[in-house]
Amino acid sequence: MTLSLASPMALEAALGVVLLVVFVGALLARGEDRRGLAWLATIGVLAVGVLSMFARPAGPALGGMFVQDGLAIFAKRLFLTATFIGLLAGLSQPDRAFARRAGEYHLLILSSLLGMLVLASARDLILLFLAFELMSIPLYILTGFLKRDAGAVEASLKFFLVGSVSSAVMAYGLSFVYGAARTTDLAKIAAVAKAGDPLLTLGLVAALVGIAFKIAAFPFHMWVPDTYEAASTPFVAWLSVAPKAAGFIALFRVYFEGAGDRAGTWVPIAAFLATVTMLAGNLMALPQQNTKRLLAYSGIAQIGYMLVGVAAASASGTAMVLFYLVAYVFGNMGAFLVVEALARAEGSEATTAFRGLAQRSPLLALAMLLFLLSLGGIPFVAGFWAKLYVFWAATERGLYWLVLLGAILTVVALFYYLLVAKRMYIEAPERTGRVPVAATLALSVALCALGVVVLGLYPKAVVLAALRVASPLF
Amino acid sequence: MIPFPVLSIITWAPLVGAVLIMFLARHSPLAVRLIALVTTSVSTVLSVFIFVVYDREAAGFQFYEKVALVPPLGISYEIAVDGMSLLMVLLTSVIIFAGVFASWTVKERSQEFYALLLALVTGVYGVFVSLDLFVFFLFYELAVLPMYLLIGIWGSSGEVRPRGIFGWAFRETGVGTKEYAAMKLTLYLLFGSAFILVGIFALYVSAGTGSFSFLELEAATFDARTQFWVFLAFYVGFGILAGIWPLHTWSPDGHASAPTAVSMLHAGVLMKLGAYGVVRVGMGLLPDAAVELAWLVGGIACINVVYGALSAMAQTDLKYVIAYSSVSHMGLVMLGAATLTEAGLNGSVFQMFAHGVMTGLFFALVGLVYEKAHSRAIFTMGGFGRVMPGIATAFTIGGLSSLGLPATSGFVAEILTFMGAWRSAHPWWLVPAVAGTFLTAVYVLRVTKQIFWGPPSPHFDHLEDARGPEWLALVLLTGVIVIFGLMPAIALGPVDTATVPILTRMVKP
Amino acid sequence: MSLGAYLTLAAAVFAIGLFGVLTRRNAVGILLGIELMLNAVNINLVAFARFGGDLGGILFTLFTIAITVAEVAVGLAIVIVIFRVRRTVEADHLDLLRG
Amino acid sequence: MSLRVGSAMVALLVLALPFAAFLLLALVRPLRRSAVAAAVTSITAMVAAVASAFWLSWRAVPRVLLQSPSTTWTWIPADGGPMATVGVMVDEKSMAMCMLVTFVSLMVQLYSWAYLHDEPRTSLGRYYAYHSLFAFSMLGLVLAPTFIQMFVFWELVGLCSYLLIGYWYDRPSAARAAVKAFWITKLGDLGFVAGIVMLWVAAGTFDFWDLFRLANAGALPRDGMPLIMFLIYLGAVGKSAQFPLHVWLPDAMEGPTPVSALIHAATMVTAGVFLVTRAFPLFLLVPDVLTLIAWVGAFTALLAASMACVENDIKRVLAYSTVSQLGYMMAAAGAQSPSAGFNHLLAHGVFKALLFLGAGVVIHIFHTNDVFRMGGLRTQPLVWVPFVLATLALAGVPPLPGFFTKEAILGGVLEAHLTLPFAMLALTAFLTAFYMFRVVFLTFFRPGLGDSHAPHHVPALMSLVCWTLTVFTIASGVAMARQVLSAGHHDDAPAWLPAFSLALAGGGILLAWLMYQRQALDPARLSAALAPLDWAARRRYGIDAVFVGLYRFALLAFARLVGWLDRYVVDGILNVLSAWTLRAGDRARRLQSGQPQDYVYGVAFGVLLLFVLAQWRLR
Repeated sequence: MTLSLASPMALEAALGVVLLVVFVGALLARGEDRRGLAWLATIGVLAVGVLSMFARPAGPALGGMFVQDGLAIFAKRLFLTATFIGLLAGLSQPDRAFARRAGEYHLLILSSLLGMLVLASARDLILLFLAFELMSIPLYILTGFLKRDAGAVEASLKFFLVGSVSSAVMAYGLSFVYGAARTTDLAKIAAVAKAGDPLLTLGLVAALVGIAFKIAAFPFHMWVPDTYEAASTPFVAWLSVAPKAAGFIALFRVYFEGAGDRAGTWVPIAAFLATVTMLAGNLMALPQQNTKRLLAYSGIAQIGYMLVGVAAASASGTAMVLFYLVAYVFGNMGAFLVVEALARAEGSEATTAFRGLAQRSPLLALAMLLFLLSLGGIPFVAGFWAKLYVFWAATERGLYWLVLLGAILTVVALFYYLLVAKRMYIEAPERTGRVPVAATLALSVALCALGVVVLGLYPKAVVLAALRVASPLF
Repeated sequence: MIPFPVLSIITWAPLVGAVLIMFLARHSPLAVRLIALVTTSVSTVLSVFIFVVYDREAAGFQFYEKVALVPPLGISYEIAVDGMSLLMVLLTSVIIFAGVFASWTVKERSQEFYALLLALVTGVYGVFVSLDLFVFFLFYELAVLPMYLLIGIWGSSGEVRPRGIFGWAFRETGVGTKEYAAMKLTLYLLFGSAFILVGIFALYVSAGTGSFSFLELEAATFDARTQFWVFLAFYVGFGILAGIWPLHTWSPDGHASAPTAVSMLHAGVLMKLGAYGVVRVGMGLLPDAAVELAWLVGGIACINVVYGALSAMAQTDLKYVIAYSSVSHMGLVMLGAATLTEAGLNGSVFQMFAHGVMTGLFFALVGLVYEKAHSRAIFTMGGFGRVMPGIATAFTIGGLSSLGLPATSGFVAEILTFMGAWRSAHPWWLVPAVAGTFLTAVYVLRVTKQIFWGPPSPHFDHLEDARGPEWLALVLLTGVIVIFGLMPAIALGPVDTATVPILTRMVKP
Repeated sequence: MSLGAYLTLAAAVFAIGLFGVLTRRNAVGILLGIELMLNAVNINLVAFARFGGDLGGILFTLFTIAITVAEVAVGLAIVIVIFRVRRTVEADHLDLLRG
Repeated sequence: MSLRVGSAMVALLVLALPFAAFLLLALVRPLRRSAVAAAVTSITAMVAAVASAFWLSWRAVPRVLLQSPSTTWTWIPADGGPMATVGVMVDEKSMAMCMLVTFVSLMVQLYSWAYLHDEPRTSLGRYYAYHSLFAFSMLGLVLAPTFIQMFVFWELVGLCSYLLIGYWYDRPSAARAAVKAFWITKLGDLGFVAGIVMLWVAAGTFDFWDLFRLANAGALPRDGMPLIMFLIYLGAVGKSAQFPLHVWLPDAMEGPTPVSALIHAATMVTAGVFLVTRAFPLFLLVPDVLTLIAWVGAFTALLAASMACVENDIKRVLAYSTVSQLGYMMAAAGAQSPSAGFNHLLAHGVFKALLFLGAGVVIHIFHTNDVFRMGGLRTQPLVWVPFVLATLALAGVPPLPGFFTKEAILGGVLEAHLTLPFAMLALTAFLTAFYMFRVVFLTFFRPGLGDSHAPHHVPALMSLVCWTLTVFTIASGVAMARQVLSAGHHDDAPAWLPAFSLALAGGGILLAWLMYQRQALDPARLSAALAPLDWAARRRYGIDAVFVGLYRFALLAFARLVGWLDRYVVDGILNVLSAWTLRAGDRARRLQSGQPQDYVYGVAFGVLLLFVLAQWRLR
């Protein structure tokens, strides 16, 4: 297989090369500080990312198992961007473990990323499941990467437990899907599904569990807060967006692609999941004192909003979820990275660490404010359009009650976002002097801020792109 | 007919000012104020200009501008003014222009203060001029949000003792502090905007014209059920901002805690924005529902009038008195609108203007008194008239306007509202409306007497009258009150051209 | 034996596995439960493949087995690490993170 | 009398002059701060106004019938024609009032210059500014061609009264009186405004002339009118201090004496009477309301007179007599002879102003209002003659104006077969003579404090003003006398009426003389004889107490209740909701127990949920 961009698997291949290089590097590398590998991986991902910008839809490969359509490319660009920002932010982590074991850390992330890329293109149950696991398993390890840290390993066990159980349920479900459809080709399955075979439906419902776990919809979300709190922040920032995006892509592939009007059958379940997820996420976030935990719950709520778009079960709905994912990548990662910056300076992840940040380093505070507003869905930053568009798609479905509920819960969400804003802007700083921020971290935060603002002022391009890639699904 | 996009300039000039302040005027308070002054005067001058050149014969929407933003979704930046919004734009200009002077003495972090204030103003202008419901909503949010920081940072905390059967709840929410007030105001208004958003979407979807343009939606007709629910949504959403009972409780706390200029702008203009929304969007787009639900709007408005006045009478904190008086007067505004008569609707719009200026003046004065006496407790004050005659005079004029004394703009608004009320389908509305003016007379004169008359209070010494820039604010506002009271025609002429079409759509055969 | 029988068997195994996961206190026991659940999937797939006359299922099974192994390996690794740090593998002692 | 109209432009000039003066004083600070300049500005304007007012009525021309005497401009525009108009209506009534108002204003402004000479110069500017504003407003009221304009100026004169009563605003009593006056009159005005609004809805116009035409054509809805006219009458009740809203007028004496003379005797308080006279064609449609007006008027007259008998404060005595005379005028209007009431209004305007200004002189001398601490001014005719003449006029002694006008009123009331009101008014006439001469004897002729400190210096300006008014009083009286004699007995009232009213006056004077000059009768004995009445009268029949009680224990208490409800219940519910939300969050996070297996339970539960949902919805 040549590495020409025309070939559908070009990106995967390229990433594979990066993976290989890092692997070899890891074998050869000596000494305590192996950050070189980190740089290598980061640049590699950047390169692949740049490459992805030139990727064009191409015909199916591996006998239709693998397809490089618009959706796939859109998703892959998203994954690569998120990963690049995550790695960039991770470069300057103070903990020596990251310096010494940079090789394995990045190998794991890269392989998980590879899983995502494949998942985005998978058009076959087997490949889908394979990619899904390829994406998931490294995450368990990465969560417990700091293996001396009691919290981290505990979190990784919880993550692993919930993850493997739900993927077991998923696989069980998939087996029924296969049984009912007599094939593993998603296109054929969709065709069968139109007939509405109960066994198939049952299987699909069971398979939903795995995805629901991945995107952390209530009640499959319980691993999220603990994992986010305990794992290293740059990794969490990445974890909080990339795998979730992948989960949604899988969702669209399995449940919507080719389903046509039949997609409507999923409205009740999606609406239900959206409702409970929004409720749970927003309510549980209210009493949080630890910023990462707060963001974890708020992230769950965000997923709820995306599910509102899913509940629309329409091309526009799908597109709006895609847009939401983009906005979410920048907003959420940005927020986590600011927390990281502050945690490095103050040694605290509590919301109180934000006291008077506006006076100490106004730009950092401004960035955080932007991210919070974006998450809260306030005009002129990305999140506003995201929420708006999913609500809009839902109204086209006639789900007014859901939209109203979501909009009202936004107010609840703003309560805790504004509490952080209050700490930054209204309360007086506990100590003076600006917060030191490592260059790479600063750069990644700036990238996120840029994304949030640009999308907020000019969402048109991305929206149109999303609509373009989503429409063929239906 | 005008070679340059005058409305856009009016709308965006303050925001430009905000940006300039953020970047150019670091650590130079004077520069901050000058930039603010210049940019707001640009808007003010231009809005006076358009008020003059607005073609009363042609009427309708003028100074039209349109730029497509997101064509596939039918969103476009479409702005214009008709007689109603014309007056509102003028009001905004007057208030912010005076507000800049009134808050001349803000000390800490004045750079951020003015930047946020100006951003807010752009939002307000935008709401009044935009014809595209979506852009309308954007500006609406922009007008609501900076409030949180403005109150949270520069506000002042009062003390409210958590008592009564719900005392525990007050203890948990931390009532009384400025943070509480800021959070309450922001969240309450955003809660309202949730309803507005849903309403707008419902209209968009059920109209099926694929456009958010007010003009196109106006052409569309909606079935009774849609109209009913959407109107209700708008009424709740905008009504919260307009301070309708019982959704008004954000306003006393918010206005009492906010810094002077913010109270001026919020009570003076933003509350009008709610009423304006109900009239323009609610009644303008959903005539049948407006007729159907007039009883509700008017009934609640009556409660507002009397209830607000009585609550104001019960207050001992000067700012709370003014805040509650706004609740009462907003009742009159809504009542006038609910009468669905020419007189009433004109009265309502005129009241928006009159009360805007009047309450702006009040908050400016309260700010001055507070700044000089460092107290808002009415019953510790007394005899201030001797040392601050200027403030006393302005306060009296404002008070007279609020109790609807002729030769002030308040009277014209009230008499029109009365006329509308008695002519409407519910003549009994006249009773609470008239009673409200008496109650207003009682609490306003009581407060005036307590603060400015009588022997000088022992609690205060070396007080002084208004100074320098503060005078400009007072003179400007009192002048507007009296001029529009003597010659209401200059405002009512254009307003009438805007309200009559709305009414004709409602009583269509 | 009919397809139904296989499916029933698989369901039973799956249920037993889930039961194990939920009830075992020892982390290793929980891992075994997971192993069972995944194997129930394999039974299903093979049965469907056999009766459907389609080799895709067999292929699927192979991958599933591989994945199962990987998962359990990772699981065990985590358990070992935990034992190093916390000197216990009792699930209900692992509640540092909560709320 | 022949109907004549004057030129609108001149009327506007009359209106404009004092307004210009007010604007100058209000806007030009230095002018306001220097007393002389302020006084000169205001007085010059008034002189010009007087001139043009008299010119106006001199050059008035007979009116072409069926043609409106009013000239109007749009004030509130509307789609189909103006909604409200303003302008001037110059007919007999308005011209007469113009002359009265401008003339008395001028007199009072001159008088004030001497009277308030010890005031701080800076605040005199304020005083004259208020005066000019008042003159403007009062003229606007009397010239009003529409109800709405009348209401506008109606409120403005109320404002001026409020400001001038509170001229010494740092006196608590003055502040209280000012606010009280405003509130009480406002109560009546509520009725007024509601009434004209209803009338507008019923008739579609505020314009008097149009309304009269509609009334004559019987085009006004019969059923609505009684309520409407009653509400409008309420405005008059407040302004003209009719029972039960008369309580503000005595307290209004807290203002400077010249102010009392101008506003609370001669002009503003008569606005109510003027209103009824002006709108009489409309009141004719509702005879019941007219009867009510007559009864209330007569009762007010008697009530006030009785309170005047026990009052020791000279200004308050005059205030009660004003209330009582206003009752007379109202009674006349109620008895369908408004012209009698109107003539009494004009005559009373002059001599009551004179009485107040005279009282001002004695207060200037004795620095007290208490009649029992005055006396012994017999030697100074310059001081007492004007006062006594005015008193005779008020008591109704020919050939002074009061005699004729009162007699006309009594005649009218009798003619309308309102027997009991007639009786009350007759008794009032008697009491009036009594309490006025009580004051006269106590103040001037009783040997007392006056003798001790020899000839009192009275500023020339003050005497001059008093004498001018005296001349006018006599002149008008003589004029009326000649008119009566020439016209023979002017109306068909019973022939015994003049003698009767003269007897009443004489009786009152005689009683006062016996009691306070000859000391033949001991006042204490009399009051003992009428103990309960005396007791009640001294306590103002508890009417003030009722108002205070309503204000304190009904209004303020209720307001406090509402305030409490708003803060602790309406807002409380909101806070409860938010508190509940916070608590719900706290509850919900307990789900996150931290036990790994609970998380798996979560998953299992979720699976179950999904399947149930699927079974339920996916069919």
